[in-house]
Amino acid sequence: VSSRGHGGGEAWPPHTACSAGGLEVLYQSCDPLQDFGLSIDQCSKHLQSNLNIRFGVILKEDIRELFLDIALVMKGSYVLNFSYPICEEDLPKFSFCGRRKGEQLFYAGPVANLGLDIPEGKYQVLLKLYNENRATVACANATVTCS
Amino acid sequence: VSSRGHGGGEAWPPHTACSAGGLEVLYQSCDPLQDFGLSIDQCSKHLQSNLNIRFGVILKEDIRELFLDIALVMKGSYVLNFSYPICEEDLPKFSFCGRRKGEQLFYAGPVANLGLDIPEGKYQVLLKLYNENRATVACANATVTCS
Amino acid sequence: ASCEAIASSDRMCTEREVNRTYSCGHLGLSELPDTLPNSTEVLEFSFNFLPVIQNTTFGRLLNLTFLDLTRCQINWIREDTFQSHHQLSTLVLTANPLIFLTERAFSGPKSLRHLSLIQTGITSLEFLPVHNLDNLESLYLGSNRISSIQLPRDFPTEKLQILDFQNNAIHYLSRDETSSLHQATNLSLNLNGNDIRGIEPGAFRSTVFGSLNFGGSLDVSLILRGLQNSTVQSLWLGSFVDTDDQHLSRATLEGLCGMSVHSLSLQKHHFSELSSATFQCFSGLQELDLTATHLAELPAGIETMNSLKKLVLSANKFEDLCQIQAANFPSLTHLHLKGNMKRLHLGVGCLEKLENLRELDLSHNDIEEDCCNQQLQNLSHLQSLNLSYNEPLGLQTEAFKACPRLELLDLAFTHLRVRVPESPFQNLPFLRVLNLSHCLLDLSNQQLLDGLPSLRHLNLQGNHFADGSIPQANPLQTVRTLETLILASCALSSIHQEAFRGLETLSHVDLSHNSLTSTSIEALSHLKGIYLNVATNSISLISPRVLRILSQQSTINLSYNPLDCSCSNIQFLTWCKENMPKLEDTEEMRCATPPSLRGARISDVTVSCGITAVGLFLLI
Amino acid sequence: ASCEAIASSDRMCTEREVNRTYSCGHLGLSELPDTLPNSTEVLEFSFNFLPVIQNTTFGRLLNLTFLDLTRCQINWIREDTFQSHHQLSTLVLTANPLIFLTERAFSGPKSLRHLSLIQTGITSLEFLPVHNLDNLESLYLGSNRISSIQLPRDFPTEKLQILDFQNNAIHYLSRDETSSLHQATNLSLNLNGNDIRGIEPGAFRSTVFGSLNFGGSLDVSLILRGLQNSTVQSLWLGSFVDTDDQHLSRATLEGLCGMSVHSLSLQKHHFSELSSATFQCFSGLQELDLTATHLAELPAGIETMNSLKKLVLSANKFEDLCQIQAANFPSLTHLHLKGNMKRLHLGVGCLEKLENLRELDLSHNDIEEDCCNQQLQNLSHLQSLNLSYNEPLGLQTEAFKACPRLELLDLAFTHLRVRVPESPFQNLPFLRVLNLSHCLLDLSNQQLLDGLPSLRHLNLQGNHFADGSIPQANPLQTVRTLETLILASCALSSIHQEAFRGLETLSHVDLSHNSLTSTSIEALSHLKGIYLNVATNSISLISPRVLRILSQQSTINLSYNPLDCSCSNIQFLTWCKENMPKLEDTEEMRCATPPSLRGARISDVTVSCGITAVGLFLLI
Ligand SMILES: [Cu+2]
Repeated sequence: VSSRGHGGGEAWPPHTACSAGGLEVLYQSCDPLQDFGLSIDQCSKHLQSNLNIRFGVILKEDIRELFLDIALVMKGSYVLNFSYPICEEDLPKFSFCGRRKGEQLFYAGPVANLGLDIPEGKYQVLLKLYNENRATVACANATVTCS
Repeated sequence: VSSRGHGGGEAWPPHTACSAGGLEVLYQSCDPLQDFGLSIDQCSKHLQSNLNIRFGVILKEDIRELFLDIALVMKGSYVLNFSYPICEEDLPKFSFCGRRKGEQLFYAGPVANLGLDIPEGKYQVLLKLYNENRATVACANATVTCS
Repeated sequence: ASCEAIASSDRMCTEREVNRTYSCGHLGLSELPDTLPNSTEVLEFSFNFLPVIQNTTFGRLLNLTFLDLTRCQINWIREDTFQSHHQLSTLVLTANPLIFLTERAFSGPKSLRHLSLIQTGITSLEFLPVHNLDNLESLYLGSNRISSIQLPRDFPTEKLQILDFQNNAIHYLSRDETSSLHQATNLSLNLNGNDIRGIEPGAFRSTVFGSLNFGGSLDVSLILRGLQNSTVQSLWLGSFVDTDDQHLSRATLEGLCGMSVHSLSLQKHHFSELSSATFQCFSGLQELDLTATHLAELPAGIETMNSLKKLVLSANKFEDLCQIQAANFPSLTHLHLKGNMKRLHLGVGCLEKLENLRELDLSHNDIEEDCCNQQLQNLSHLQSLNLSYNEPLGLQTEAFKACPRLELLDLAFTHLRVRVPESPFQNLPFLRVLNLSHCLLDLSNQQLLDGLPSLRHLNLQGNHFADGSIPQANPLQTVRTLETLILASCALSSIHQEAFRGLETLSHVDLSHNSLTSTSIEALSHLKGIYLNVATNSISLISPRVLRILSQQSTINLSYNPLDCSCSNIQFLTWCKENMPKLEDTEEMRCATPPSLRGARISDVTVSCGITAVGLFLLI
Repeated sequence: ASCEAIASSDRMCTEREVNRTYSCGHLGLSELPDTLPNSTEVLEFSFNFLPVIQNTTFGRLLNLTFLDLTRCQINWIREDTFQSHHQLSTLVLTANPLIFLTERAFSGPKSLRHLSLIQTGITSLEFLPVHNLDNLESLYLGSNRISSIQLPRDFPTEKLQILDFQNNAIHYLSRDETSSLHQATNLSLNLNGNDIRGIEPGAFRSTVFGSLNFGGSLDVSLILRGLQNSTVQSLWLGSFVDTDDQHLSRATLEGLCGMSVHSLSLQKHHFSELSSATFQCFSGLQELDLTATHLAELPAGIETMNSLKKLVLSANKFEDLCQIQAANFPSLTHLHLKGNMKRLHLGVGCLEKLENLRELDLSHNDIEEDCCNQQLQNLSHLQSLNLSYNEPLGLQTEAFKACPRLELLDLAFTHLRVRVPESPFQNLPFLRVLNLSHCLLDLSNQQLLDGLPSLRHLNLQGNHFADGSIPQANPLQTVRTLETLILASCALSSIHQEAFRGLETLSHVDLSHNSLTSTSIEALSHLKGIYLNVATNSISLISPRVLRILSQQSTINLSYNPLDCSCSNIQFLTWCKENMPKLEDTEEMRCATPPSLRGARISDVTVSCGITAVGLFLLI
């Protein structure tokens, strides 16, 4: 449904995940089929170790297993690639692990985080959530501006 | 939504509410905007006093108060008119009383009933559920055949 | 009010109030119709199709105060959607499958006061944005999958008056969760249909509620223990046909001693081992509702309810009114006992201790006896008496003399057997409202309504006059103070021109569902500016004389009459066209003759009776 | 498999298996495309728009066995919808807003075995029809608003194997409710995400479960008490990051004594007052999962787990492997300890009591030491060892001599420091699988893979050969039994023609993500019928000689290569057209040259190099 009326070529609109404390995070879904919702609480360039997010999406795929790949790009080149397992067969970290294709997923709660100060600058972050078959669950291009 | 693709003039399809034990109850929604679902358990011409039904509908209106009018027609003339209050301000009989316009309502449970044997024959029953403003919540033409 | 339709790609919104209020429900719209004026303030746009709403969706309706978007398939609300709607005060989003709400989803309105998020798939209150809800007064969250009432951090509760969690999955209330509610004063919290299984001790300590609804919860004693040290204006602990009820005992209700409750309902529960001790903790109550609690009698000697003001004992199974042991409740001002499951006998003087009683409702009780002075002994302050929907009552002269201060008397659908030639209602100097609808009265009795010097409102619906006619001499002539007169469904075929002569203050006359022709309207020739309902009669032609009488009234309902649309009636038809705003239910003002125009709406007919007298034409 | 597109009003279903399996998801379809063949058996039709389904909707697909209608906006399923689908075995209705299901909604199929009604708005199991579900094996009811697991009277449970209530509002389990499950033998019951607050004593007496999942429930001891006298193959009582965990003590776990459990998971809880007594009721267990239970050590002297076969201790915070007190578990065959939160020191002989150990997983543990004979002392029966994702390991000659029966060795992403010229893997006569991907190995060492006479599967992904080239003499020549060889991402630019000469049994070769041109493929000329992946290389022109080699293989992936689409490559292009079924990922086989065809799919290019040699044309 979310894709209804969204003709192929059109991009999803950019959203603000957070904007405060010298930190602005904008994102845009790069999944051609759907948009998703994200907001980050306690937005600040001094990232707290206890970071809470809100995240809402329709699952296009089962998520018996779910992984998050993060790539940090600065001035056009990859600075950091990071892969984080969220749901694994033998370690389903979150209560939503095991949800099925079609279900609505809303998560509000903590995310693992290093608790660091973000250096000033503008970063591109590519995020991709995918399942055990490497099928995309959500995908985002984010711009992080720290001033 | 339920009315989408349902062009004005078309009638809703007839449904079977129950068919067993010498009793058949067919019904058809007479609300131009929507259909509804109904089934009667323990279908029998010897109506038990403990009759259970299942009923599903989208509420077009608030039901702070809800009334059921039943008219029994035989050979074209009214035999019986009966009005039964379901939700009243000072006596909300059912747990769904107070639900709001737009909500989905599914009820499975007992209905007040006289516990009688239905005489053989074919009856037309007109049922109308309406709220405190006499706005129709559901409406049905039913045919009861007892053999 | 008239209803003008405005078209939009062949789907029509309905105008409820010019330039202000529009209904566009159930039209399958996927955008705002161009024909809706920019000035629209109240918009009902439910049951349409708007998967994404954004600033362009309602952008031009800058004056919106009320927006109902029930079941519009809304998945996404973009953050700028209501950016320009500074006046928006009520937003209804019921039954939309919302995927996510951004922090700024409700930014824009200067004072958003009422928000409905019923059945939007919410699983956690963290779904709610916090931004720009500082003025929120009502928040409806029913029929979601919420399991904790804990509001998000910083959620503004200062102005919150209604918080409705009906029909969610809340089963436990902890102190942490309830602490966010302490700032709201006099909150109405609705937890109906949540089957509460546990409350942390102290969760409601020192909290003041306007109302608390725990309807359908299985364990009344658990709720009461959980409410220790709280103050609740109105506490609803009832059960339903489709939920389990509980056997209430003295122990179950002990928790009431540790809290302050003004009004309590225990609808549909059972009492076990009922005795005066059951009510030991009821002394603080002002109002008690024991509807359908399977009571056959109340114990005598209850000493804790000396100050109870209102008692509701409806839908129980008393046999005799004395079984309510009225002496237990000497301060009662309101007693409601209706819909008793057995035929109720009124007895003699069963209520005589209720000297302060103002309102008594004994309707729907199958009462069949000679009434009412013996039964209502000592109720000298009674102002309102409802005996409607009972079996035949026999009435003597001055049948209500015991209650000289009666202002309202309702006898609707109760067959009255007036056993004397004089009026049974005589000497009720303060009676203002008398409902005698469907009482099978003999209306030829000229004295029927004697002695009612203050009567304003008289309902005689469903009673029949002899020969279907109101003669010049009739019982109405004696009630000269009447303002509202209902004579609907009285099988009338004519009214004498002088029948209402003495009634100078009438402002509302309902003559609908009779067989009257237009000449009967002449009986109203002395009245001006009234509301007149003559729907469903036999009015066909309307003479210039009658038209003059209609012209001087304020609102007229002429629907469902066999109106003539030939040139014989041209003056009336022309008048209609010019007086649409004054006419009610014009949709159903239709032509019966000539055959070519049968069924056509008066509003669709074009008048054209020149010298050539060709007739009238239907204009589609 | 190839992917042919079939068109339907400009929306395309994807053919997965000719005439049998089709995917039509996310196409906004409101009816079945005409192009779907009547023979379709498996239909994925999710994320479309079908508010009402009835017998005409899928009527002509009489052979349907699997139908996925996830999120199709289905409100109504008419009673004759599946009347002609006798073969239908799986029906997925996830995320449809069903208003009502008639008693006969699922009639038709002779054996409907799997039914998903996840997130369909169900509030009560009475919503389920009973008719024609006698063969039901799996019933998925997750993410609804169900508060009681009581199935409707007469609901057939004889064949039920999976009953999934994930993420509902079930908080209490009574004997009445569970009694309907007694007929199902070996049921898997999933109550994950239901926060169970109460279980009636005896509710599960004498019930045998295949698996029971109470994940996210707050009170482990309550669950265990509720399960008295039951038999459970696999019991999952874990917690999550986003749900509260519990402090487990000896008392909490006492309930285990009264039931029979084969396998238990307590993921993410805490232990308080951990001692050998904590485990007093664990004697019946065969498998125990203590993943992420914040353990720094296990107590010594646990006597109740003598017969435990499998122990999972992943994601804890041991410092030293000896802290797991392996002597407590003398019968262990499987030990998994991966993702330790601290750097794990392997110690010396910490596992020496585990003589029966078959499988050991120590991956993701930050291990950094010289390995492995001392550490793995006495594990002479070990068959599977996982040391992947650790820090640099130093390896001596015959580094795994302590485990002579190893069949699988995984060292992926662990930097290996081979300290001797001989092979550290020598003398592993049973080793079948060796994963050395991303180990930063020196592949010029000819002896690296000596002494592995049974090796079938070798992964060298991400390791680099000197000069980006595999010479004729290379360590692969010694492993002549290889079937699968992964050389992806090895920065290869060439392979000597004779590099794989001795490898006659290869059946799967992955050379993707290198910089190879087509000539390197000549190294495979002696192989037939293999799967060959050369995706993401630098292959442009393919000579007739190489084409002959490709022709003799069974599946080839050539995607993401800069293919030349000029007439120089005409033979290859023609071959492609004729061999589509053999080619993998043809969507991404695109032209790089000539510039006019850059980016075009090979499958869209039309070959036309006659005498006039005009070139190739893009066919849309
Ligand atoms: Cu829809």
